[in-house]
Amino acid sequence: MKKIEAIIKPFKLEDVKDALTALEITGMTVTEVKGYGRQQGHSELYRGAEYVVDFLPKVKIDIIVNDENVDKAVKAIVDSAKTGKIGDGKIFISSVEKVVRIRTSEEDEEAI
Amino acid sequence: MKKIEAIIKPFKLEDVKDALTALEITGMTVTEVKGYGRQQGHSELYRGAEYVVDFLPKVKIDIIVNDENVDKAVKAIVDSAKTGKIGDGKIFISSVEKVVRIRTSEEDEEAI
Amino acid sequence: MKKIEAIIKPFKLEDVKDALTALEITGMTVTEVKGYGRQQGHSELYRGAEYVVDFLPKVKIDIIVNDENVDKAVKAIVDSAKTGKIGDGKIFISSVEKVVRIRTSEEDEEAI
Amino acid sequence: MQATELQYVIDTFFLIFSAVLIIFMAPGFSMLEAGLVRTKNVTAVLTGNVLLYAVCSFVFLLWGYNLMFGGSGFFLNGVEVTGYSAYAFFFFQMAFVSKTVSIMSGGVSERIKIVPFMSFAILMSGFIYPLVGNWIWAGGFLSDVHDLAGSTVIHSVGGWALLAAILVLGARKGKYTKDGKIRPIPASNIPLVTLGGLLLWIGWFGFNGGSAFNISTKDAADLVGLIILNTNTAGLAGAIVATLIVYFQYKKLDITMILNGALGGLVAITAGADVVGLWEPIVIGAIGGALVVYAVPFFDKFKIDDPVGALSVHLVNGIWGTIAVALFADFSLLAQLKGIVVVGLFTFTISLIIFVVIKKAIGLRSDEEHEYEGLDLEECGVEAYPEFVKSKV
Amino acid sequence: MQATELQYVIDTFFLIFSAVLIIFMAPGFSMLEAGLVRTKNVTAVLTGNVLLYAVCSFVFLLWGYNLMFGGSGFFLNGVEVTGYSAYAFFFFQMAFVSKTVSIMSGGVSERIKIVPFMSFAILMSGFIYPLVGNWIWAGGFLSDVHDLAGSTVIHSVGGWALLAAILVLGARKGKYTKDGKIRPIPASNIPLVTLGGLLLWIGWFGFNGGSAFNISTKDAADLVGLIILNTNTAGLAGAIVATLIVYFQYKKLDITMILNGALGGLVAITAGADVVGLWEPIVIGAIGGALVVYAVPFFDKFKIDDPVGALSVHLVNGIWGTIAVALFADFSLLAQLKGIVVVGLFTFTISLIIFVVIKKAIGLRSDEEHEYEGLDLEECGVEAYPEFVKSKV
Amino acid sequence: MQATELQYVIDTFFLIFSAVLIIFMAPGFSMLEAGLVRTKNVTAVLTGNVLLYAVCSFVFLLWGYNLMFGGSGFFLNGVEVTGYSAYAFFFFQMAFVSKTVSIMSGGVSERIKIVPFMSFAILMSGFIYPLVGNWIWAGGFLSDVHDLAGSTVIHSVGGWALLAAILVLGARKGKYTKDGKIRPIPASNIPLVTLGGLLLWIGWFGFNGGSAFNISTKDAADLVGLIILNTNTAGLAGAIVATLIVYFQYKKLDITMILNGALGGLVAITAGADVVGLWEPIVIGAIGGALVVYAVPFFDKFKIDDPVGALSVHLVNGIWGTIAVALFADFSLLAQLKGIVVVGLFTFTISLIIFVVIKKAIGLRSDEEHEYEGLDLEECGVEAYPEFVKSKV
Ligand SMILES: Nc1ncnc2c1ncn2[C@@H]1O[C@H](COP(=O)(O)OP(=O)(O)O)[C@@H](O)[C@H]1O
Ligand SMILES: Nc1ncnc2c1ncn2[C@@H]1O[C@H](COP(=O)(O)OP(=O)(O)O)[C@@H](O)[C@H]1O
Ligand SMILES: Nc1ncnc2c1ncn2[C@@H]1O[C@H](COP(=O)(O)OP(=O)(O)O)[C@@H](O)[C@H]1O
Repeated sequence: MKKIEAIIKPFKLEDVKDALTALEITGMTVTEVKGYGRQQGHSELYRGAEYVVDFLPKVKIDIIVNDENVDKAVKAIVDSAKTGKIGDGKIFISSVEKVVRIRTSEEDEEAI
Repeated sequence: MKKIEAIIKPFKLEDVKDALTALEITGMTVTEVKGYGRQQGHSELYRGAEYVVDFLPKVKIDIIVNDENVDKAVKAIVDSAKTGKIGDGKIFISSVEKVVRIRTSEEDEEAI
Repeated sequence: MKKIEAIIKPFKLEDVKDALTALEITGMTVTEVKGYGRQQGHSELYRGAEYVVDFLPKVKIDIIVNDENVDKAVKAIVDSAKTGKIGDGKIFISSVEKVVRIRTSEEDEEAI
Repeated sequence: MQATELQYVIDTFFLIFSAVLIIFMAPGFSMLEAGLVRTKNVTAVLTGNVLLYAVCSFVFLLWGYNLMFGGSGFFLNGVEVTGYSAYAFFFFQMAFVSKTVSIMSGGVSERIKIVPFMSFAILMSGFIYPLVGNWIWAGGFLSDVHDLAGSTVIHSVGGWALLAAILVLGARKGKYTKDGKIRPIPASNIPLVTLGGLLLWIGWFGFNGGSAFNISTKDAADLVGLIILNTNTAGLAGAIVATLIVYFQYKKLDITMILNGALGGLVAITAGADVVGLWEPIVIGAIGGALVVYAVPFFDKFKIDDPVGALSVHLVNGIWGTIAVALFADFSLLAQLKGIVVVGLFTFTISLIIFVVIKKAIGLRSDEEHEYEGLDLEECGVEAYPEFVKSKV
Repeated sequence: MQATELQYVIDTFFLIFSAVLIIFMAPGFSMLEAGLVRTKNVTAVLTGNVLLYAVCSFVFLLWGYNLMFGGSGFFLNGVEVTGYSAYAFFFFQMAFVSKTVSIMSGGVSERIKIVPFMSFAILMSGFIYPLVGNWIWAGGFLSDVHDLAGSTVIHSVGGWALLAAILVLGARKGKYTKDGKIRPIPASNIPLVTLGGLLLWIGWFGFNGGSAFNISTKDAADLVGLIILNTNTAGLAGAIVATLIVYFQYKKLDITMILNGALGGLVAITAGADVVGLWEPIVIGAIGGALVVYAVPFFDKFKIDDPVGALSVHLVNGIWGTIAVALFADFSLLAQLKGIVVVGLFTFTISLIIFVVIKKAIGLRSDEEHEYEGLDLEECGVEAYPEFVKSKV
Repeated sequence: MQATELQYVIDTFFLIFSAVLIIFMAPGFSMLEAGLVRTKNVTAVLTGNVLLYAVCSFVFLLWGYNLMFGGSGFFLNGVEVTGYSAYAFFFFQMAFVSKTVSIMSGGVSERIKIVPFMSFAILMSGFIYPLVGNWIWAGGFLSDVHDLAGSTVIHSVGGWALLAAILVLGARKGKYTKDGKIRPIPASNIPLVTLGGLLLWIGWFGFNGGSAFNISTKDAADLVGLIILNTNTAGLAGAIVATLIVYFQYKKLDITMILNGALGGLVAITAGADVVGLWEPIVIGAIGGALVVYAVPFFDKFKIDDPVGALSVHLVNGIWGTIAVALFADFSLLAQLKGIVVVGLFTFTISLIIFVVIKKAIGLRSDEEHEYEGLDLEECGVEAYPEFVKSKV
């Protein structure tokens, strides 16, 4: 099983969710984060002085999937989250050793 | 060393903390997240129209533990977080290669 | 590629960011978290009664780096986040199998 | 034109001014309570407050006022008013009524269902309050009780009914742990608490000042000035004493207690602001503030769970204020005590009965699960701050 | 001293009192709208509201008032005022003007650029509103329309202009999905919505009460009392009816709808609060509240995207209130209808033209990208709640 | 009944009305400052504001008023008041006093400890302010300074004391970087800032209007009308000019600056609202607004860290407003300048001494660590928005 962490632009969350649901990947956990990267921060004003805000609002989606689903999930995320503009975000994939569903104590593939 | 990520219902946080503390696992990091899964979202009203909120409030607990503590930690979480109702959450376990305590620069087992 | 998760005191965020930027590590994702550990929670008042708040505000920084950058990144974080007082935080390192940049579909080292 | 006509005009204007100040207590209570409860119950508390204002005022318009002031039929019929506009007098009286129930709404918050609570509110503003008001303020059998603006008629009545409600409702889940300890549940939004507290304070100038009913002679104007000044003084003293007590105990300045102390002082002076000099309100308010600080843990000890401290502010100080009139001015302690006891027994008993009946009939308390999730979703379907990702489309 | 001099004094004081109450509607509208829009647009909405007050009042001071009341030149020149201070009369009238545009600012929120909107605000407060006001209130050709405090002059005018604005602007991105469904976009901050709604309600007492213009005789005082009482009653009825309709449909108590219902009732009674008895406002307000509940989905059906329900509250009930005068009091239905139609046609047409011209000339709507990110960053450079990590240095 | 008795009544009522409006500035300052500071210091700022109101008003009641108006002993003893109720006059004066210190509380926020600050507040409201007030307003040696409602007596006094406080306190950690750059620390909650700004604006009508002290003749009523109108006009002009300056520089509409501009205009007109015509307040307010925009970076340049811009609003415009009286009306520039200089020297020097003494004696500034964590925890033990997980039990 793999963990896919996708950092995306917040307004793409709904689209990504729909794209994943279409693949019958219906479990995910979402976190509000701030990102720092190539995308330049915007400048804000405060009482007549300008300053730059480095950290931009992003959303992180964690999805645990079976190995065979990784590629299509990644493709779905890329397709649905892409705007083509800098700051679209990243996807990180790592290994998960075990999964447990709290309600039933089911494990691994059954628990996803 | 393993990382245990447990996604639970928010009101169970205190119970889970107590269960882990009882095992002398006294380090953890908690994040507010939103979850999407089998548990149906609730419907809300807005100016006289109903709509469904898909993402439900959850809490994610990250715990890094020594390998020998994994099983009892997972058991403690399952026991304390279970309500038996859909949406109780999941536990994901993965490998951690190195741990550093910032204050002392201690590493690995000593740093947990 | 490795994922470095650093849990630090919130007011050190700017310093850590600067230290990493100095290493030309210019991508990171930040999450607001609450930590529980050896550092004692503070007591708060509510309508004339005292109680202890266990969970303390922390910031989690996720950085994906190439293997050769791990050590210097960790060192930079330790140096810039240390106050020497309990509760300075931890760093966890784990393996990442794949990275994708959503905008370009570049992968792995190119995508970081 | 006769001077009396101008007096009529001025007093009418003054009543309108006072009533408007009192109505600022509607946002006052709303913000105070919305700030004191947990985020998951904020919408429910706000909805309750707005509905209270609507429902109680409406009931009072239809028949409550009539009942209280011995009219006949409905609306303003048959209530005799002289010296100022009957409409203004009604408007002023109406501004009072929803306060009696607003007092309660914080105390029962985070677990009561709104519809049953509104049922009680109808009975409260349509019967209980008008009856008590009649006895003390409209020539009834407790007319010898001196209660300028309602330490007893408003605050104790609201307080006794709240006590009954809490006894029937029980404490919030998790407030008292299995091993009998108290778990403080902190306020979710301190700026709202502060805003609410200050708006209430301002509203009190209309509450007490307006209860002089006229300002149109030199003496009356002086009296109104004195009342408003004294009202403020008692609030100051309550705030300062609450500050000091908590500070000497914990070396912290606890804003929720400071504001509650101020409100305690304000409740305490409400019965007698017109019959004391300038220094008495300092003592009355100071004791009021101290009472709040000690009453809050007292009620908690008996597992009487009052999320906003309404019992300590309104019930305890409603009683204290009514007694203080006899201690600091030339009024019969016996009469004051009789008022306190009769009104207390009546209000508490009848409220208890009503709440038990409502509980049996349609249920009073939210399901455990809804309580965990917060009442906002179940009762209102509206979260107070629903956004997860701020910039989400 | 003559009694008339005291009357002059009292009426001046009364106008000032009323004007100040009306100005509470500035924070009222600000908080209501800030609570109803998404966090990413909160600063823009607040900035719009504050600027509206500044710009419209200023324009009205420079020439709008003069135009409306047939003066000559600028400032207060040549406007004849008797019976109270000309300054107070101006101040009272000025308090009205920015409300006409405040009505709009919620409806166009989350997508309009502030500078073009302010351009419209100048024309509105400098020409459109003064003209309509002149026709109905200052002896113009619609003088036989009875409109106490502006169901038509204020609320419909604001509403018609808003309708024109929304038609030119279009809906917010994502409000209506490709397959034609409506996506509700919930309010971001319910305590602010409640605070705003209640402040507006309070402001209304000045709005309608002050429109009696004098209080200094017994009859006048009674009339003011009646107006304020009736105003409140219609608000109560609107709130209660909106509560009930939504409750019977969804078993939930929807606070945003309850407050909108109250405001609907208040708008509806604004034309005729002085010419009806005590029960009529119940009917007028109740219908007002119901109209709001049904008008909200109605406008959505036609993809007329009004984020705060301003059309339903102000336009629909502005019309209803103006008609109600003829139904419940002895006024010509024809005259009222003529007023509604003439003012509607004029305001809508001219607003539509102005908005189209502004759109061509300098653009009206924010870029799609800025709309996604929220207007706060692009328009104001200031986020409403910018902190990410609360305790960050 | 004599007409003079009715005049007495009306003026008393008017003073009460004005005082109540002024007291709305307590929530006004509270919300403004709570919105402008970082979340971690919000409770401390609110606690400071509430305590200020309590402590300063109390000190003023005990002896400050007496000192200011040449009474004897304590309370209201020996202060002669004619023409309206002595209680109302006191109440009005009391409403002023805490404002002088409220002005400061934003400027010293995010690093001052509350208890030492309250010690200063006692001296300020018990001695410094009453002395200055006495010199200018109660027949003292600066009686020829024309200062209607306190551009100097209130705003400059607060401003000078604040300047002294900031010099002794130093800047917030992190405000100026090691390499001498300025790090803006943005406001945490813009709706609160806006609410606070607008409440202050409304309070100003009582501040300036009430300072006419009577309304009960035709001339007096006209004067009050003029004052209130002019007050508002200067606020409008200040807001508009601040808007334009920032807009032409950054193409953004900066709400915190717009509101500060409005407040700057309001401070500037406070000395002379009664002695100028209708267009002068436009100029006075416009210059006031511009001064704020340029003063903010000016103070920052000298590393005088004023988190809310209070020096720019109150000190700079307090001076400007006092000068403006001589420029736009027939008053001696010399007298005005003498007032400015004497009051400035006196207040600044004595405040500096007091703050230095307090610092040595009990400490003034929070520990570095507590400053990082926020003062809320150390000073109050209460977080402003403590909830982490919204739906946590
Ligand atoms: N090395 C990294 N480690 C962790 N997160 C990263 C890293 N690089 C980028 N990110 C995240 O991805 C987001 C987008 O990256 P950015 O460089 O701005 O643009 P792009 O996605 O177009 O490459 C950042 O805001 C940050 O949240
Ligand atoms: N595949 C997944 N990847 C990541 N998180 C998941 C996944 N499936 C479920 N979750 C998380 O677990 C929570 C509970 O899952 P759900 O399917 O609703 O019920 P249950 O826990 O009873 O299986 C979800 O709200 C989500 O946060
Ligand atoms: N075993 C653990 N798993 C996850 N997070 C941990 C663990 N131990 C500590 N932490 C995180 O690190 C923070 C600091 O740890 P703490 O024990 O308080 O002090 P120190 O960093 O000095 O060891 C905690 O608040 C928590 O967020």
